[in-house]
Amino acid sequence: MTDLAHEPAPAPVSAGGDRLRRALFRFRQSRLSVIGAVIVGIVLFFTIFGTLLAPYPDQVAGAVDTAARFQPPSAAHPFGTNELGQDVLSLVMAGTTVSVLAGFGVVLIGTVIGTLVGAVAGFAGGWTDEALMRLTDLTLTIPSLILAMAIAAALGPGFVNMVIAISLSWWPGYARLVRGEVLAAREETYVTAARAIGASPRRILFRHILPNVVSPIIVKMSLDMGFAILTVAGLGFIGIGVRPPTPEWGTLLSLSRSYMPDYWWTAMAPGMAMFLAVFGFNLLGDGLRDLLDPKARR
Amino acid sequence: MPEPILVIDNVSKVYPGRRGMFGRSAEVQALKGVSISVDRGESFGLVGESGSGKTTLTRSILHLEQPTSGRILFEGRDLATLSGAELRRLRARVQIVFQDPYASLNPRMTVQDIVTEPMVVHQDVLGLNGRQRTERAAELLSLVGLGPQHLRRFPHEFSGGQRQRICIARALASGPELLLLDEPTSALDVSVQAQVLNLLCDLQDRLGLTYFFISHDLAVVRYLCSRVALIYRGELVEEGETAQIFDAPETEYAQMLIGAMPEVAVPSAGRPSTPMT
Amino acid sequence: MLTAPSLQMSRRSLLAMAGAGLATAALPAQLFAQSGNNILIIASGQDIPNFDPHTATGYSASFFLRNVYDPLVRVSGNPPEPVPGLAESWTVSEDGKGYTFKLNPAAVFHSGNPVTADDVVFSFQRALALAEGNSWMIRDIVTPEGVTAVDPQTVQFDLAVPFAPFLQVLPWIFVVEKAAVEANEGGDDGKTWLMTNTAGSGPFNVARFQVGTLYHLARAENAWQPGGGNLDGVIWQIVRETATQRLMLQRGEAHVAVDLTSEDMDALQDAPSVVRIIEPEYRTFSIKMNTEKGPCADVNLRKAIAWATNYQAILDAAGYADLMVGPLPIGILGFNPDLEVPRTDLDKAREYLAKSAQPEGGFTLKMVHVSGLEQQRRWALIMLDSLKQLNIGLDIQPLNWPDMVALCQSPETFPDLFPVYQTANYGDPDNIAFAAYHSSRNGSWQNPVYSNPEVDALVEAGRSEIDTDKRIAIYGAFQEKVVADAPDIFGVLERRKLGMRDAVQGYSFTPVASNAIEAWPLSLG
Amino acid sequence: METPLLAIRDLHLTMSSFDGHAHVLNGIELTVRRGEIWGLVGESGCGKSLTGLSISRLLPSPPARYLRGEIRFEGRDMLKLPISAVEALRGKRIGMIFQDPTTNLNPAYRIGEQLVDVALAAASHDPTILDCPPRVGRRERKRAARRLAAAMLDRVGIPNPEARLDNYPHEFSGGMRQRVLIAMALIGRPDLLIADEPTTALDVSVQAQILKLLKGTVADHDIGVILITHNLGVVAQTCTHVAVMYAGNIVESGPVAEVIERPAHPYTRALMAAIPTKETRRGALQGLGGTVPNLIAPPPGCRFAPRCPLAIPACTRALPPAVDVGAGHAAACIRVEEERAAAHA
Amino acid sequence: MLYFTVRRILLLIPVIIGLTIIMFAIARLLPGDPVALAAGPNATQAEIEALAQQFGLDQPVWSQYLRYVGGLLHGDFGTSLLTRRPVAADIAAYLPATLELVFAAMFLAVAIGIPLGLLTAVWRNRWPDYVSQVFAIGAISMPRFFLGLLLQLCFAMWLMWLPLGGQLPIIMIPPPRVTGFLLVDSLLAGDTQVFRSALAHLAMPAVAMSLSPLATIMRMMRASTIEVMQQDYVTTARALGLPKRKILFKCVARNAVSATLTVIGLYFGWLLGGTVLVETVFDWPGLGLYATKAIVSQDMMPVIGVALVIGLLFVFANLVIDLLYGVINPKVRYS
Repeated sequence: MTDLAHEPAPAPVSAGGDRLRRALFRFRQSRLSVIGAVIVGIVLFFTIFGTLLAPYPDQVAGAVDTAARFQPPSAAHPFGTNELGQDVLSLVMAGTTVSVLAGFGVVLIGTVIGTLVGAVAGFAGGWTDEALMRLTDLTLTIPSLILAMAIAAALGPGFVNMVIAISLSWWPGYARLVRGEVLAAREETYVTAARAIGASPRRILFRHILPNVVSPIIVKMSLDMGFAILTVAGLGFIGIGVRPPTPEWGTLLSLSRSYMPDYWWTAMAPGMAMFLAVFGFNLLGDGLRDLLDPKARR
Repeated sequence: MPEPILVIDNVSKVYPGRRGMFGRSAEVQALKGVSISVDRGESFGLVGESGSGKTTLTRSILHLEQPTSGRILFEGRDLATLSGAELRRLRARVQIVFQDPYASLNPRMTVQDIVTEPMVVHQDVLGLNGRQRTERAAELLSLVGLGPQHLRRFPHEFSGGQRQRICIARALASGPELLLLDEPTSALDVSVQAQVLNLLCDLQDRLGLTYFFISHDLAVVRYLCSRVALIYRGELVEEGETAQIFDAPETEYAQMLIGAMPEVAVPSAGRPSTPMT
Repeated sequence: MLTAPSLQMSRRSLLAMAGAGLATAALPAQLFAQSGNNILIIASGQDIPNFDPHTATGYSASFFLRNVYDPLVRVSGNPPEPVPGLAESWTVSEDGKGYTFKLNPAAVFHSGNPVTADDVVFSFQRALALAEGNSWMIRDIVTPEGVTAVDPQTVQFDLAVPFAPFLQVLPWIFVVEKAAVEANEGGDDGKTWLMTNTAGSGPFNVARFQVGTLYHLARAENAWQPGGGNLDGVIWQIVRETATQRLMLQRGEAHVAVDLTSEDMDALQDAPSVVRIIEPEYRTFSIKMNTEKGPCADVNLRKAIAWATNYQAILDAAGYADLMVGPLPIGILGFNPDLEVPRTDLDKAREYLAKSAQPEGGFTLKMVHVSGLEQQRRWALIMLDSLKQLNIGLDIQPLNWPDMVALCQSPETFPDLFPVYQTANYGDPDNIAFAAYHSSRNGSWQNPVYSNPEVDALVEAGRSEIDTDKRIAIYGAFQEKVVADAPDIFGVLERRKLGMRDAVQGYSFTPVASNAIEAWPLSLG
Repeated sequence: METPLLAIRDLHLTMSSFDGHAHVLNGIELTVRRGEIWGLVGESGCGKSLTGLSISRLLPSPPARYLRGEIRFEGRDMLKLPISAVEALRGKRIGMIFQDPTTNLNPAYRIGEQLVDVALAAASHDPTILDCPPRVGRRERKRAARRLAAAMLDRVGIPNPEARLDNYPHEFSGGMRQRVLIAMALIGRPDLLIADEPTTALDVSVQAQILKLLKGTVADHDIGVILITHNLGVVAQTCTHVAVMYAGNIVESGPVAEVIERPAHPYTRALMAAIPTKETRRGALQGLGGTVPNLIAPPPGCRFAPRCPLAIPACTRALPPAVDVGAGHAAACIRVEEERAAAHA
Repeated sequence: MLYFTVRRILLLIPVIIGLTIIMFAIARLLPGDPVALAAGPNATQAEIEALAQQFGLDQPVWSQYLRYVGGLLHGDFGTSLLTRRPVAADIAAYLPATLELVFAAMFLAVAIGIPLGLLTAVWRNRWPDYVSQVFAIGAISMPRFFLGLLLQLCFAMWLMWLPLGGQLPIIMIPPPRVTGFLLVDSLLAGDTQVFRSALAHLAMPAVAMSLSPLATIMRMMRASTIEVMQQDYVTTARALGLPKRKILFKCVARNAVSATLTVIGLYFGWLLGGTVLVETVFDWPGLGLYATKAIVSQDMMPVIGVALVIGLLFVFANLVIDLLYGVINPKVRYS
């Protein structure tokens, strides 16, 4: 035999590091993704430090200054003050923590439940699949915002309750995604190969199928972050969100509605913060999708 | 006369119609009473065009699918009657190499993980510890013309031919008797195909394997196999010694098929005359 | 119901108006002016889901009933006084238990039938039997047997107990046409039928309505009431956002806005053609404390909290309002303006805290409020801020109103702090005193836990005493006692804030149910 | 001498990617005359399909960039013509057939409609193909186009063509679909037909029929054909001429019989040795060692040199020119001359 | 085809049952006492109990449930505790407004999104494409209620071009109710003034609702157009000299639209359920506002009713989309 180890190779490829380098290059190529990453970076920064850095930390905790009500934007209050004289900038900065953590909580819980349901349904097939998917379809059929509102109203306001309420309407998307991916992966030749070897179903699921489903899940999570933040804000806007004095963007916006158009600044800051955060996550999610899930590239 | 290692006895397979969005499709008869006997140590070729039932038969031999009727015997034992544990042991002795080397390797596993997986799965039979498995994986890789330096790499870093070698190494890892080769070279370029075919010949000589070779490429089958069966629309139409079938096909279908083979030789009769002006 | 010709009429003229130079956004008021058809548009946030005068509640229903139905007596003026309604005159017996009403012979129902004493008796008996809506005002005071028709024009009441404010509650018991209700009795005393149909004698009747959107009342053809303005109709339009109400008022899309906030009033300050009506009213806003269970059962802690409260912030947040002085609304009969009540004084608050079980603070109290009620949310935040000075934490929980009501059922479930509005449905101190401080009301949201036998005795004495001077003395003592017990943080009396177009004429303010506007006297100019 | 149908001269093409510019076509020379069927053969990535697509200017630019050379179709340089002029040639003068008949027909339309569209497009340049008087109404033209479509289906051997016009592509078998595609490519009466792996996706038995059909078409219409394939067997059975490509170069070309019976270039020889024939002994098949060169940084000189068993240092100095080895047979290898000299000696 | 349709319609039955079970389960989670609220602030305990009895709320859940489902068979969606009005009548009153809004939003999204998606795909990687991509992600990221507020602020409060909210100026007598859709009914009645005014009222909420689906449809259309343009049959069409315009509008658009269709179906459901926020902002007298009020006051019957109706509409819309899909994509129909 001739030199078998050196037969045609597609391109000189060194190792995994190269793939990462290419991926980063491609990511950097897409200017929008980079902008998204920067925005998300800022948002995450405020998620962690927002409350600490707020110029009026007392007011974040609920302190009021009724002598300074409805002051227009100024050096002391870049986004003005609200109906209780609280600094809008401080509330919005601190609100980042609430909104982003709630969004993340929703996505995380939704992912865990959905992945579990979808993986079991897709892998078990038959009766289990049928039952789980009917439940999923059913949950998808109920308008999610109304479902979340009803559950939130039932549980009462509060951060945790809100996250639970939205999560309970959030998982079916993941269940469908994961089931679809599992079904597709199940048909992959390497899975057939594993079955031919005699690998156990457990091994096939955890070693061969799930690792290959991770990318689309991560992509969906990153794309969903924005929507989760929007839903959280929507619930707050309706008035069934967090409990005071917790500052939350949707609630802040909802309160400021009554003061339009005269005290418009009370609405602008939370609204823009919401928009920018979601915008950042969506840009980043788009970039990640192009990177991790080329199949779904748009 | 050696005993047959694999006997396919009057196997039929019917797929029920599937309920689609706009109604039910008709049922499909994929195999109709196919009987084949493969002797130990031989290369048996199964030739058929698309939709002939080759794949269904392969999957049935691997017990990935159950035939509607008929029996499949490995070393005289009916697969359908085997217990789960016996079946698992059987899997160590019958292995397969798939057509598409790009799809048949898990992209998230290293070559080492891939090649040692059968040893892990059949730990109870093979009884190898971690270090032994790695050593054996390295041996297998060099057996198929790769080296231990490739153990830590991922499938995407290899070319098609190299991947097919990895697939062969994996198939050999559990020490099988019978290797099902499901069009192992049809996705490869001619020059690479030649290398893989040579490797297969070499391995059979060295390890005394039995090949069940499935292909639509008559030239490759002729080259590799001692006996051939032709399958058409789920039915076996002709079976016999390779040379005999290729030289004097009996059935019309076989004649047509062999006649249609594009040989790399200028057809003497139809040699084109000088261009018309 | 409106008769066909007049409906036709108004419809045609409306269409004509609509045709007049509509670009994209219609500005109705201007159109009305052009048409010469006088329809008053009132923007309100509250729907009118139920037309039944004996079961409906809410100020929107009050508006509807005051215009579509007639009571025996109406209320008018500031301070509010009883004025003739269906009854043109009345007499009261010496012991204060016997009332005789003479009906106005001109009074007719929309059906054209005259209003008789039988209809009045039927209406009171129906209200008592259904025991819904406003009937609680006369419960245990009027009995079904105590109302009798002396003759078709005379109704006689024999009260079970003497009840000083009797004439004050009568405006809220409306008279239905007996024959019409009995014809549509439907197995439930006509409740289903009256929900969307009317059988009244008021100056207006329903022309059309769209639940959740608008209620159009048109002047009754046979309106018999004396006087009256030039209105052809009234539209009650549901506008949920107060800012929207205000904008509509500014743009002339509504003539009256009834739910305006202080911020809206500020914004309207220089608005052309808009009149702001900001008047004190008998509506208290205070925070009740759990006097029975938990830390607030300690009167010293209650006083510490009351003295620590930032009253200025409360006043700021409330906007057009006055700080309460004790439990009774300012200006009501018996109100004592010189009562000494807690005002922000941290030293004094710490003094009281030192006397309490936990002099260092370091614990957390629970406060609930109605979710979505902005004013209550503000209060909760102000209390959070105030209590921080005493090293006391505050856990704020917004709840739906039903959940709030549920909490009131026992002292165990009742939170430490509970903000609540109380409206005087009738202009008498008994209204607040009895509902909010009498122990028989324990378990209800108006007085969930507070109970003091001495206070009970004073309340009871006050409502059965007829002599005004004696009543003033009784309520004076009542106020002293309540302030000493400090069951509430006395908050503010929010002034009534109405916005009106200057085209509306003939309006005069009455501090009772002033958002349930009586349209009959009004004119559009 | 008459103008050849197609003359590609010194064509250089680069494709840019993340890694850089790949020099994918490296001086292609090809002349096709009427009546000739040229087999363009080589392994994956050798540039044979790119050559085919270049003729009709179907490569998107970027990433494709033509550095040098010309593609003369009946004397006109396709690379210099405005793209609209090239588009006017497509389907009328130059027809194309692609590999996968399943994906090359639009699944949403009946095949009749697709054929009619092509016919009408072609008729807008050459009204004679419709065989109806000029200046007739739209509907009339459409009807004529439909008649033509049915006739074409009949010609490519589809039974009951009238009725089949109303079928959707998925109602045909693979071989039938490829026939439809051939009909579609021929409906505008092209002078040059480029068939890019037209039988690769088909079964052997169907492949033979399709190839026969192609051959018949050339004989009937006196057109030129470029048949792109990786299968030397197909070339041997079908073509009059063959060009063997390796890494962007045509390494050997000439009449089929010449090249197959006397392969001159070491690559052609290696390729033929890798194909099992009736005579090949078990285990005697010869693979080709080494790797396909990286086209971004191709090896100097002959691109096959690193894998060539006959390579000498001189091979890496310059790209070897095509050497005529007789009977229109040329090979781009400096060792060929030596060999011939040795043979004569 | 008929078999398929009938089967899908029969499948609605388990959906109804499942929906009602889930919503009933949530209703049981509710703390507090909705009956007490409904009875009014001055009701006695006995009155509350009488009311509970009247509504059957004193009975065990399963019996309440059976009663409810029994009522559904007669088109009875129960009675609102708060307003004492039959839920079915309320839904009938509010549904057309919501549907009108949803259809208007969907119309905008499809009418603008599909051509824009097609165009950006053609202009791929040129500046109009980049601009519209940024616009699309921005539009998806924009909270509908914030957008609604901004529109109100700009067009109703500052510029005063459009009305603030509602469906029609109140002095306008709505046309006789035929379809329930104001736009349609006013045209039927030949009343152009009402029509124009209704359109003016519809403009802002419809735009606020449509932006996100518009962007999604545009992106989806762009993606599937690009995907289709890379299909072999498009290369064939180009190679065979079909005119560019024909390729784009015939080969590409049809196949791309069929891929986009599924998104449209999903979005229809999303819009139906998502009217809540926009209706709140614009005081639009529709189901969302109705449901919100009911949820806030824990009046479960309307909530269950609304969820049921929207769920069924959603399922129905998807059925229609599936059928349409079969029409556009013949392969689905036959295989």
